Amino acid sequence: MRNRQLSRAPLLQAAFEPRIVAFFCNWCTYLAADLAGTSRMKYAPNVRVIRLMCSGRVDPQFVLDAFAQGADGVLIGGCHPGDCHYQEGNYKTLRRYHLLKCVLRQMGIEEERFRLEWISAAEGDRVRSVINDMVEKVRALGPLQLDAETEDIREEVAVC
Amino acid sequence: MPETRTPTNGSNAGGARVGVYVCHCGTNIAGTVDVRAVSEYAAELPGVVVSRDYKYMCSDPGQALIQQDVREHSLNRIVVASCSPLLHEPTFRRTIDRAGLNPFLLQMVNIREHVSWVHLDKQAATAKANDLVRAAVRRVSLHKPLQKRRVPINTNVLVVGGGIAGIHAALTLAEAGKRVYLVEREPTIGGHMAMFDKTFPTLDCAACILTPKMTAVGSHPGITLWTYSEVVKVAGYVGNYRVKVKRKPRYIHEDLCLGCQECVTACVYKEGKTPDEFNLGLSKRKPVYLPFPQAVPQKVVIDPETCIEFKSKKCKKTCVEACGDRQAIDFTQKETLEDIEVGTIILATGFKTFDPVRNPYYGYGRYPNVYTSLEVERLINAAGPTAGELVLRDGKRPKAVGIIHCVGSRDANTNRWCSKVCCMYSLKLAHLVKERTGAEVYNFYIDMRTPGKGYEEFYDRLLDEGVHFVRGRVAEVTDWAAHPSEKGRLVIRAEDTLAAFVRRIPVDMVVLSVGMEPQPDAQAVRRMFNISCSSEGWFLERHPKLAPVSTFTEGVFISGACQGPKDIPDTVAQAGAAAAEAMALIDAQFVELEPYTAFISEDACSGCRSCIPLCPYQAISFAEEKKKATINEVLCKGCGTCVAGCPSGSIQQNFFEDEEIFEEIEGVLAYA
Amino acid sequence: MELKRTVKFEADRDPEFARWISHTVGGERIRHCLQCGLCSASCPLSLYMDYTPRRLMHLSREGFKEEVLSSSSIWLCTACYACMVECPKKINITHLMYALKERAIEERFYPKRFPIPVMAQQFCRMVRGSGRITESWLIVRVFLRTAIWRLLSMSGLGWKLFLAGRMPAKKEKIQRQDEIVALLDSVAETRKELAL
Amino acid sequence: MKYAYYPGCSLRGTGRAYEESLLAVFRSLAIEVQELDDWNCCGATTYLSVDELTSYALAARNLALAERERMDIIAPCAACYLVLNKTQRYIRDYPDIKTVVSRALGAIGLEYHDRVRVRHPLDVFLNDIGLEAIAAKVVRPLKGLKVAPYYGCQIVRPYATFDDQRNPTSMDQLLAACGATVAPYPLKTRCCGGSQKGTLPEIGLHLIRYLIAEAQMNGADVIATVCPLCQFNLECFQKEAGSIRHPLSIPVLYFTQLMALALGASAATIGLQRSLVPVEPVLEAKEIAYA
Repeated sequence: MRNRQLSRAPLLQAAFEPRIVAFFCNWCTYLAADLAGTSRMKYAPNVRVIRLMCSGRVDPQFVLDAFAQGADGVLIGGCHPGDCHYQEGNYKTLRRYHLLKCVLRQMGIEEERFRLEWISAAEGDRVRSVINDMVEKVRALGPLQLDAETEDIREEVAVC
Repeated sequence: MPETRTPTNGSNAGGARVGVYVCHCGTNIAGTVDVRAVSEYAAELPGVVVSRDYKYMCSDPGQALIQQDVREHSLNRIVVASCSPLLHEPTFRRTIDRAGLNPFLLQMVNIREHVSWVHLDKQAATAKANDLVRAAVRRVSLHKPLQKRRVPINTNVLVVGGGIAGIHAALTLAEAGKRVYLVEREPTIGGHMAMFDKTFPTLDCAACILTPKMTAVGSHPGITLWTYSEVVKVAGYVGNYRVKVKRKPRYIHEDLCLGCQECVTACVYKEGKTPDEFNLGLSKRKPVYLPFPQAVPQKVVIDPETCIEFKSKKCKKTCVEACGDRQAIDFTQKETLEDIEVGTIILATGFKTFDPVRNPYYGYGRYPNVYTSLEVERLINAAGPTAGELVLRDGKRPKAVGIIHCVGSRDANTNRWCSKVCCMYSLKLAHLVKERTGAEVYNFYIDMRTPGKGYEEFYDRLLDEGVHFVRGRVAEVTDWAAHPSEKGRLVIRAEDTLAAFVRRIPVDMVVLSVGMEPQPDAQAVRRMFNISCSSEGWFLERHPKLAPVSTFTEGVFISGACQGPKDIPDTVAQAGAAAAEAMALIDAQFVELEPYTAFISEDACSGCRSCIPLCPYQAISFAEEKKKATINEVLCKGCGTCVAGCPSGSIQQNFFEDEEIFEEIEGVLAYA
Repeated sequence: MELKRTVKFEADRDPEFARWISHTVGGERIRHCLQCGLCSASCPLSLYMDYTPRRLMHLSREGFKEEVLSSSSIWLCTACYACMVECPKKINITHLMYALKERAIEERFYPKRFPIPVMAQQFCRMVRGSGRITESWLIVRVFLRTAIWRLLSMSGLGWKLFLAGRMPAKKEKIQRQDEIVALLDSVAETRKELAL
Repeated sequence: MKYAYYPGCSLRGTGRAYEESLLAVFRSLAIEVQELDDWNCCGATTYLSVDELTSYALAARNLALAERERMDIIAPCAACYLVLNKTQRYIRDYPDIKTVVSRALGAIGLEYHDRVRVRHPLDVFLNDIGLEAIAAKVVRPLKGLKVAPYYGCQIVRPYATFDDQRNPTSMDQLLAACGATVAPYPLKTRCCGGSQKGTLPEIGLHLIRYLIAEAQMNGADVIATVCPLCQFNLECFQKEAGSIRHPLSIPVLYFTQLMALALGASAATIGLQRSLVPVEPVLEAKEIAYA
């Protein structure tokens, strides 16, 4: 029983509501989010969606900037592999995603805070489950804490 | 009454004068988001001159409100917080355009689909709406005036699929003077409708109403009909598609064949040996055959799988002899590829019927007298394998027939959706079976769905005719007799839910009313044409109500059952709609493309060329003399992948410039 | 002819029961029921039931608790899972039957000397006492409490089985019986604590 | 690989022949098993109807015991097989059940982490050993013996773990590998009435009558079963289920008895003598040695 109580987050953290910035592509994931809306699915209100034409437009700096500006998580949503409206933009995203993950790891940003999901226009339900899942996981991690050292790394990355 | 709130904070970043309009959308938004609070919050944001909330922003008075404010308050940036930009961005762009503002000085905030409809907590929803509006206000200040690009449109149309949808669309367009390429995979057009006997609820014969249209397609000078052909590649963009079509060899020169079928009679096979595809295997055909008497084009086909000449090269070739001087037969014919250029595309690829082998309890494939509804259509068709006699496989007439509805529909184990047409066609078959054989007919249904003009009246007629209706989903069809009266017959077991007990009903023939499914290659087709599918596999329309035949790819339209189960009247209506949409594009003579293209600031470009392989459209080239990359605006489709990949930040994308997106990121995250 | 007046008042419904059935384990999809009757038609026992499984599903979700819990149908279910596998809405009908049985036993909704609940109770008692079931003893215990005459009618079969070595008189018992008791007590405790 | 053998209560009572023959097959096929240490009753279908939560805890004790030994469980009894499988799934799907079960196991010093697989002998024979290996060890092919394979309910329903739910064939294949002829048996997954024969006898008899009559009609010499309760029902009540006009008489064996026979075991070691409907006359008629 003691363990149970210990594993519970302290009160202060329980009130923490993560803020997540999402970059959704115009053709698949943004549409899926619209579909979730027209289907009146309910999900956590912690995500702020920014619409781009393609997930390939997501500049790594957008992600770093979002974390620097206080986002607790960043979600990228694109079309499934092979389904990109622009043929292969999502493959480029995938490549950048893996690189960026390494950088974030070095900065001490937990893996669960940065996520890439393929969500097609028909998968409204997936938008709901992905967002709920991510909010839960980030909530469990607590607010993002960037120390001075990682601030420097951010700047370095931004320069190159 | 709308209200104006004068901002207390008069600061005006970069000279932007922003108007913010928060829509109630009736209670759709206002029910969950405190729209008044959002509008009050926006009024305090830097640069905001006017902030209002209004019942329906997209209505005429709502739009007039914006236009009036633009003039009265000299607004130069507009933010509308309402529904998804995919729905009303064009509306509000036109609104401000008419008020004299460049349409791209607008930013929409989606507080309906992304906020009010998906959240329950009013406070959290309002806070989210505030964040999104704040980001939009910050972003919109950086917007630049942009011009849509105009490109000329090719007036040719490609129609894929030669069922009733494709036929109707092709004829409509050709009548309007457009050149139409109609591509059909099978050797003849006609699709499923050509297989039916009668059509509900009027009971006019399918062939009588379809074949004149088929002939018209075959002879129309404006239609290039390619049967036995498939689209293999699609490139380009709206107004300018380049399409590659594979034409399979039918080993007959279409231009030389007269359709006399003397070769068929002369074939060394005296009797057909191969299951006839058109009759669903209920009869046999020869290696050289005409799919059915009214086939269009009236050209025979040789099946290389069964023709002796292809197998052994030792056939006497009596067919060639019979063809004589016409010399239409050519065993050396090869597959060819045709390249065409079209401006618009209509997909009418149809459906597939559910394979009842997937539901083993109904005994299809195990008991010979269990048929699918489509097979029964062929059996009662006067041109079918039994010349319209409804007889069992042993030649006997059935005394009792059970029609099982919803086979492969409304079932989580197979397909969840209602196939929409089965109730009506089951009623039609019940009527025809009763008329032809006098048999007792039992319909096993879950819910009788007869919405449509004259449909409920048809149901009444069947009730009058004494057809039995048992409300219950059938559990099994078995030849296992539990009562002497059941010996040697097929027994249908179902709960009669209205009587509340289980019944066993012996019949001689079982008809499975199979549902509709997406074509097995629907996924491959949608990839080729760059459109989406619903999770069930039906082609996805741009909007379920307001754009039912458009897709998210401009210039590609869908019609008929490839979009979802529907009957003939609905299919024809949709085909007409798709043709009209295509014509609307063509007759405008040019298409307007979003200006979201990428551009290079040459001063910053280091000439590293890393952007060049990123572009899937080869729109970026390297100008050797300047050692800089250049973007061909006509080829650029505006994905922005090169922008994100440019190491020196010298590529930007219109409407999605780095600064605009940074502003939006910082906007959503900035605490008030 | 005896006339019976049947009308159901809204007050006859037990909304709490309806809520319970759709929230109990396996009841998640009961509201999706189409009333197609496939469950009844695939059930090997529905021919004997006063309410077919389909009607039972509807009566439950509408909250007609009396009718449901006093129905013979819930006792007839042999848990063959035919209904559940075939259900077009994937309703966990078999499991709901278990839930209804459990509820009926809890609220004592069954005729006196009705063998099924008696057997269930004897079964549980034997598990608590020995950790394993000895079939011979279970049968004897059940018939002693329900229908002694049946015990006599079945003695012939019993004797044959005994001779074949299939009716051992020796009781099966596990070694660490205390574990079973602790296990059962822990479940009872948690159930109380979490109000399950 | 070594398996934890979980016999279940019935195999120590009416189903003794199942255990004897199963162990004989294990020996012939060199399958190493170890009886699960101090196993307890899984609760069967009966406990579920009285107290669902407790029944999961009971079943989970066996799962946890096997997990401690790092072995997969072989559960030959259909009811045990289903209950153990169901328990695993419900613990996975319902957090409340998981809480109750882990606390109960904690109270007796056990843990369960969903690392154990529950297997049926059909599954093990077919997928771990393989038909070829079995056929190679057959010394007494059951030539000419026509067998109706009866799977009953709980092996294939509600979870299709290793076989087709609507038309299972694993037993058909094993019997064919042993040289037997498999009779068509469309009722192979129909319910035998379970414990209803005990509690509501007339209903149970009705179902048993159908099953036996169908097997006889299809020319079967014996019925093969995978479940002690099915075997008990079909064998012990067939006389009662028949009538003077339509007498019913057919031996009902465990599929393992037929397999063991083919693999060379002698009748006495696999419980053939425990049958109430003697099987010896059938075997003699087919000239299959069984001594």
